[in-house]
Amino acid sequence: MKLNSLWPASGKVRAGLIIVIFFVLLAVFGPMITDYAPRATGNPPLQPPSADHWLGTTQTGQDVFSQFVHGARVSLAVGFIAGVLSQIVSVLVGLVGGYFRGIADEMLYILTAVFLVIPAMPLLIVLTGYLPTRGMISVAIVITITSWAPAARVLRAQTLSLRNRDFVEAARATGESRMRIMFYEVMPNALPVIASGFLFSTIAAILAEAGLSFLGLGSLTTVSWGSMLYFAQNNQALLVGAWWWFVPPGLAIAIIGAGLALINFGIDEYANPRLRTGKSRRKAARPAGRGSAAMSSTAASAAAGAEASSSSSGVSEGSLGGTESTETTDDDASPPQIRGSEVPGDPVISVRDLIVDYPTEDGAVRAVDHVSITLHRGELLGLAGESGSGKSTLTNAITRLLRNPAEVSGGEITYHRSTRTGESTEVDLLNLPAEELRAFRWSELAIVFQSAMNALNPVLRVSAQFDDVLRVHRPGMSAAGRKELAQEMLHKVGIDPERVTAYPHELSGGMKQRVAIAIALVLEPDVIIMDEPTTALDLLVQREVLEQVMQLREEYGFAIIFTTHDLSLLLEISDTIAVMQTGTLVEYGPATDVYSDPRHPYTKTLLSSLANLGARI
Amino acid sequence: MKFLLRKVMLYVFIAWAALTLNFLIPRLMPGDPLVLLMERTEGRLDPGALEAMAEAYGLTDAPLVVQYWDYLSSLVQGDLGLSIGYYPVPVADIVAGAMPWTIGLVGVTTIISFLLGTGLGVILAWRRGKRSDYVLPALTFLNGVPYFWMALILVLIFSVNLGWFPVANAYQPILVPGWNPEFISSVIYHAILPALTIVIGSFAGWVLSMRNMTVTVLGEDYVTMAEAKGLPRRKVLLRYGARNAILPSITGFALSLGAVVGGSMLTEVIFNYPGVGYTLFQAVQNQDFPLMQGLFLVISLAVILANLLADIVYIFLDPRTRAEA
Amino acid sequence: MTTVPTTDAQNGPAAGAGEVILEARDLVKDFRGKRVGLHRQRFRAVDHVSLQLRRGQVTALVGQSGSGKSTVGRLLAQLMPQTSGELLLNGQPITAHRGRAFIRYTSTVQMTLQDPFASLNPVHRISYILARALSIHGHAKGAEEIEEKSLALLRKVNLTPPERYLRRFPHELSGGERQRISFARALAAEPQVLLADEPVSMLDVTIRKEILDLLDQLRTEENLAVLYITHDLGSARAYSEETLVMYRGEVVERGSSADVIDNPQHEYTQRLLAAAPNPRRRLSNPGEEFRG
Amino acid sequence: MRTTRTIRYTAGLAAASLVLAGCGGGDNGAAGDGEVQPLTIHANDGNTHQANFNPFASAFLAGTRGFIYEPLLISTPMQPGEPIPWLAESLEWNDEGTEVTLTLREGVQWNDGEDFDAEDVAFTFNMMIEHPSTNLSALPVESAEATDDHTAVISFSETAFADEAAIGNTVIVPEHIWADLDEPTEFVNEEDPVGTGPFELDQLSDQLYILAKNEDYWDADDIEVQEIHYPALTGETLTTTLAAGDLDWSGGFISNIEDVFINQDPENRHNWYPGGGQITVAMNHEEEIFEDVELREALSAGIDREQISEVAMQGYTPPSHPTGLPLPTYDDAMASEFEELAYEYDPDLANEILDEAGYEEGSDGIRVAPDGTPLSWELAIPSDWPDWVDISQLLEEQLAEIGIAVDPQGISHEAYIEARNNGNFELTMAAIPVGLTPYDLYSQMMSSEYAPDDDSDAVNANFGRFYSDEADEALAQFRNTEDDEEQQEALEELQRIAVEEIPYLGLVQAPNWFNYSTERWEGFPNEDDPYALGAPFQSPDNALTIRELTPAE
Repeated sequence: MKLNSLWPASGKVRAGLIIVIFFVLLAVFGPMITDYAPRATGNPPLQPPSADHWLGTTQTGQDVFSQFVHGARVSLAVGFIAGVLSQIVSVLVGLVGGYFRGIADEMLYILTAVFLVIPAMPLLIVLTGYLPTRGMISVAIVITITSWAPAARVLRAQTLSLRNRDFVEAARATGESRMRIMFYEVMPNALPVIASGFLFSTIAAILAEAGLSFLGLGSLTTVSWGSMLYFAQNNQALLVGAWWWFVPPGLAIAIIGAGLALINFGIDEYANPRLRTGKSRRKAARPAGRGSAAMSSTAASAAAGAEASSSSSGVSEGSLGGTESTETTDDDASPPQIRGSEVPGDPVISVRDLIVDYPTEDGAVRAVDHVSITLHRGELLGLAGESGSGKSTLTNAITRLLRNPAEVSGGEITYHRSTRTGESTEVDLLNLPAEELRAFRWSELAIVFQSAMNALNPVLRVSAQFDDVLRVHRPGMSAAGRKELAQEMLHKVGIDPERVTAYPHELSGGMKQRVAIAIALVLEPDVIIMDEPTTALDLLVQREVLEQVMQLREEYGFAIIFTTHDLSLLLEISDTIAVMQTGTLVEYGPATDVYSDPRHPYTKTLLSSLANLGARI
Repeated sequence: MKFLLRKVMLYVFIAWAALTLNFLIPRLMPGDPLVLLMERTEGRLDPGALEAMAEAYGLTDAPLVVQYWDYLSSLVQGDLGLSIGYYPVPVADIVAGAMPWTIGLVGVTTIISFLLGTGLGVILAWRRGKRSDYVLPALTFLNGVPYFWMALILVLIFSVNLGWFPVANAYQPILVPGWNPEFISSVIYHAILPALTIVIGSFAGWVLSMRNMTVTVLGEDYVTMAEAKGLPRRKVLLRYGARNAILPSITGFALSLGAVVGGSMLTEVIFNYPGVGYTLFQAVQNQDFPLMQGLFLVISLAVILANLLADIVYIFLDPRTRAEA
Repeated sequence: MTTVPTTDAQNGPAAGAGEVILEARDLVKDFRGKRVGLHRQRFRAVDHVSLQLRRGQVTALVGQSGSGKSTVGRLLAQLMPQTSGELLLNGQPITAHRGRAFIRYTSTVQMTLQDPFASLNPVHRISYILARALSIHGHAKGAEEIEEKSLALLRKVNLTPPERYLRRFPHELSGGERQRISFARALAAEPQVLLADEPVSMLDVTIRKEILDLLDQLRTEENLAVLYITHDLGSARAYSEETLVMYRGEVVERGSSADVIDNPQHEYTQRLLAAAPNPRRRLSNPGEEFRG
Repeated sequence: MRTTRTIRYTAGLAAASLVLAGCGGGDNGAAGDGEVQPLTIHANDGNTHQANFNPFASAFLAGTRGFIYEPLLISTPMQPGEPIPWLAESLEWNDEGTEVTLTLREGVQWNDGEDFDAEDVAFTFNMMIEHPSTNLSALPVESAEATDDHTAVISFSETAFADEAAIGNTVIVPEHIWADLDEPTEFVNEEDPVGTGPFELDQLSDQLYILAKNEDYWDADDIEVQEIHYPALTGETLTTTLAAGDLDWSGGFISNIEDVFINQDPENRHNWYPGGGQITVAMNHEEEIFEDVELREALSAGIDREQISEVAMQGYTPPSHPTGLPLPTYDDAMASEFEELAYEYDPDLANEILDEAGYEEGSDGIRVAPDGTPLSWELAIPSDWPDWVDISQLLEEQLAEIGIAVDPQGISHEAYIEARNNGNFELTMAAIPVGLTPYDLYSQMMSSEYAPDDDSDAVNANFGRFYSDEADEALAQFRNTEDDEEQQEALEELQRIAVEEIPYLGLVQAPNWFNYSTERWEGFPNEDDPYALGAPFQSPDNALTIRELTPAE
């Protein structure tokens, strides 16, 4: 929530602010520097711009520049007043409806829907048509009537999502009153939405005022940009080529609209960091490797809510790594404990001295630091580590799914492809050309993502998500063949094959994870990366899924890299364990050895913590 | 189907609200349309005739409920009263003459700009961080340009200076409307510039919202999974990214359609296009309240209907809402 | 209500040394479910749950997600009305969902929530959060006293030096630190009962112990009755005297923690224990790799 | 892909057809092959036509009166006092002026083949009694009957000499059609309207309607125009169409008419804007302060009408004449003593008058009346009338020079009418229509006929509420005589009152907007031959004009 300084970082917001400030200054001080009264006639008519008349004169010899700056006052004032009024209405409607729910909300929701759907401009025209006087304020009020609804709807949605957030519940538990919760807890978090709504209404109001005046529905005795355009149009300025008369006001409306929209853009990006572009994006980049399992659920809810406040959790991840280390036992000094692997079989993936960096403004953050591991055929490699240890970055590097701006700055990842003759060729994964990478993916290395609810496309049937893979990697297969295979795979993971036509939301969490596993298996890859595949599941379901995985591994013989923060789980199931802490591999060796004889202090701490918490270690 | 039913109920309610609003506005707002009628007839109406006319406009001293009932029952018969400005032409006739033009113009341009805008939005989202991001400020600018000003500029360039397109009418006035190639081509030719205005004025909004939605969706796990599946980029983008991103866009249709209709009304004024926008404008200028209200009602109902259609499309695109049924 | 197997007397463990502060009798909570035809299905989240929270004692409420354990917590905190059943505070039946009665209730019963990242409002500084909690319950007036008491609260939850934390925003703190702030906020009311809803489930393993130790420390120092809601049987065993196991809204097993976990009677508890990761399992059968 | 190609193809086709049409337009002027070109008219703004050929409706399409339905005798302000026989050959008054006997033209037929006779005339007048909304000139009709096929007698409830022109201008509708109507004013009459006129409806679409010559017209030989086209044009498109030379005859305000229209073909393109009423500032004479004629004088002297004419009206229309008579329309009625008179802009004189009358300047530069009322008034005008907005701004500037503050307030048209009609104003602007005779004009300026009564405060003319016994007497004198000289005497008395009492502050004449091109048709009225008002919406003058048109040489 904190702005580092008053001057925003985003170039867009800067540009927008400059535009708005320029026009505000123009409106405030402009009239002082003009030599002519805005409606004073008597100058030579229809003069093009000159030193005397910066923007020329009108048909009746009025000074266009003077009208322009005076018009800026009216347009901005109407925009501002309507913006404020409509935000007041929408805050009341949105907050009250969203917070209290129930019958009041239903009524307000329907009211909002009515004003949302009924087209604003015709309503505006009809309302204005009946207005006896058309002063600035009454026009602004009428514009408010037609423009509050969109913001109210967004605000209601925002309030709905905020009221279920824990801090609201916590505030209630503390004993805060409803009013106080609404206006001190919920509303500040909705500020970006309100600000965005304000800008939106302001743009709408400026446009509406201009449109109304242009139609002759405004007050023509008031000089505004719209009435300038009205007179220009009425006097055939277009036909006599008096561009100086109608270009400036229209352009100004467009530019100020763009200015406000740019600021709005900034707010959107602030609320939803994914939208950032160029510089502001790089700046916002944070070491995702430090993003942790524990964190990701907040991040996910943040993305789902797409609200501003959630970005705070984004910000926090960067700072968190720093402070967190004060709590964890910091044993950087201890050397990594690497034990030889006793796993039989040929290597299938070997990582050598891998380095992954996240460039930030304060220099690169090293998310993975000289990590070397080897995965053998059929091996289950457990990758353990807490939030920010770099384990996800490591697997993402292997799967070539690192997102900008993370980059591999050193080391190599080799895939050992077995050929038919039983020999093995080495594939440099990091430098695999795009087409070969595409072919390599899924057929040789598949992934099971942490949260299957998010990993399955919600709008496609399960069958279609099998099909995608098969069409690309088994182009010769018939549709019937594909369906049969998909059903067979579902059967293998213990799901009724008939469910192949189901949509993801029709399946339970455990079933979705099984489906994800089935999809991962469909091409019988050599390696499956399982990124916290069971974390989101309940204990009993987790156990079932794990059993399923183990069975399938026996059947197919694929190798697994299994990442989790649950060390006790790894100790139980994996052949080899790699423990990571802040980007480095601190302990690596056979699971039984690591369990019975942890050597690195960090591993020891982890194990003792588990014991203390009552786990059966 | 329950979901659909609920939507239909909501829109029926909204339509009812629009009807009622239309009934209430003239009664709640200050002013008396009869004064204008008097003026228009230069005061030669005798009190009896005036009273009869007031009754025809539904402006009686009867209790509001009775007026409301009369209003609804005449609406059911398609009776929107008589226009003041074109007295005694029935409002319904005028509206019926204007509607096809606007529905044609706005309908076609909305579809074009929606397709163009969402397509471009998806492309921009895919190319995020590339040089194409620099288009965004330009689009933001376009999004802020008032329709009527855009129309003026287009008229200035293409009609006044270059003389490529006509500045007015929906077809060559000399032609008799009919389904013949000459007439149809004339209609299309006359619609190009207004359509261009509406497309330019509205597509930027679609681009921006679609880009934002797609960018957000592209960060979802299922997109990453699609990429990990080794699917071609195009497929990842369309089947996984755009397919999901378009859903909120369709919901946002309500917001945008109203704005497009509003903008196109001004466009019609500039191009003297004989649609509802221009007719409404003239009604306002003539203080032709019955016509104003009739048009407002019809426009509202059309937009409400379009929204309902959008919601139905949404149901087809999003299996999750279907399941709620 | 099904019979609840207990390893001890029907009414709680022998260890029930402290007096009962908060008691729930036959709590039932129904939620409105999907509408089917004209009838709206009701979903029973909490099904006749009774429990007693005693001064100076930690009671663990264990269950998987959806078992209704968090709903019980919220019912006890009076954040939502129960469908039926009774709450007794110090032996007196009480209903206080809103208004002053609710505020009075919260000065006795406080609750902390699971997600430390979400339970502190990101727009407020720690000082504001604590100051509000203090002034709502009237335990401090005036800026100086508030600051003083806030610092004391921070010290109580072992955030030292407290001055370092007061001016910060939640997002500048780690998860563990935030959970401590949540405790501090709860303590500001000087409550007798603390309902801790999954206080460590979202924290890293190494931090969990510290937080649970803090909870234990507070229990002794402040003589609190603590309800420890968790899905983790292990930590319930380690940190509570009494454990209740919930399954589908019902308490299926209750008794002293050691008994419940070391010698589970109910089939569900047994399954839960069996499902927990257990490296020892494979040590005991070194020949056999993990199998279903 | 396919769509793009289709569009390009059709666009090309359309462009080609346009070019062809353009070539055709070029040929129009030559009219070489002997075929008569249609006459293209623009009369009313609107981008679509709403079918309406009811001559009693307020929004009938141009041509309904004059071309389809015809009057009995034509009176035009350009030829006052000389009604031109039309459907009636003569009109005779009884001595009291309460009865007229109309002798009708023989051999006239409705365009559906029925004969036109005195029953139709009697029906039309009787309809006015039954349906007052068809009584467009508020004639005091008492009864009407056909005494034989070609004679109709109309009686009035009061002396109606002054209504002679209005009686003559009444258009006659066929009884055999209109008798069946319940509410004649709600009759849209869109299918083959049955009239006696020289034209009948040929075709109607929303952008164009065509009137074709009625070959059985009683005066068919004098009509050379075979077809009249009325394209739907708005203010904006009117300008471009005019510039393109596609209109032969048009009305309506055109900004920059010189550049847009005339200069492109000064030989053939002309405009003629004779006065058709005047635009005034109405002072509310019920307000005590305006009873002071010196204040009125000073106000009048403080207004620079030349500037208003030049700037706000773009020089299209000259300042008002102090008598209020639109010129040259009512040239003949002008008293010789006022012929040379003109308003003079003299702020010094105005200041002098005000100083002497005791209107002293306050500290803020605004004068205060002896009774302490500041001379500061709002000037309410309809906010969407741009020329009036311009005028009001000029007035504000000009009157500030003499210490009078005028604050223009743009209000809705409706609110304006309400305020104006009900007298809720101190100053407002009002137009005084030309009427059919100077009598109409003056009665709308100063007749006590237009006074608030018990029922209502509203008046629909003489908005300034200027009432004077002298004026009422003069108006009565005119009304009660058939004698031209006596009538002229009364008119001169009314002129004197207008000049001396200054009931209204005349600003500029309201022009009768008329632009024409002689490229294809000749014979339009003009300054040299002002036989009728030229605006194409002016009926029955249009019937006079159409008869004079001949194809250009």
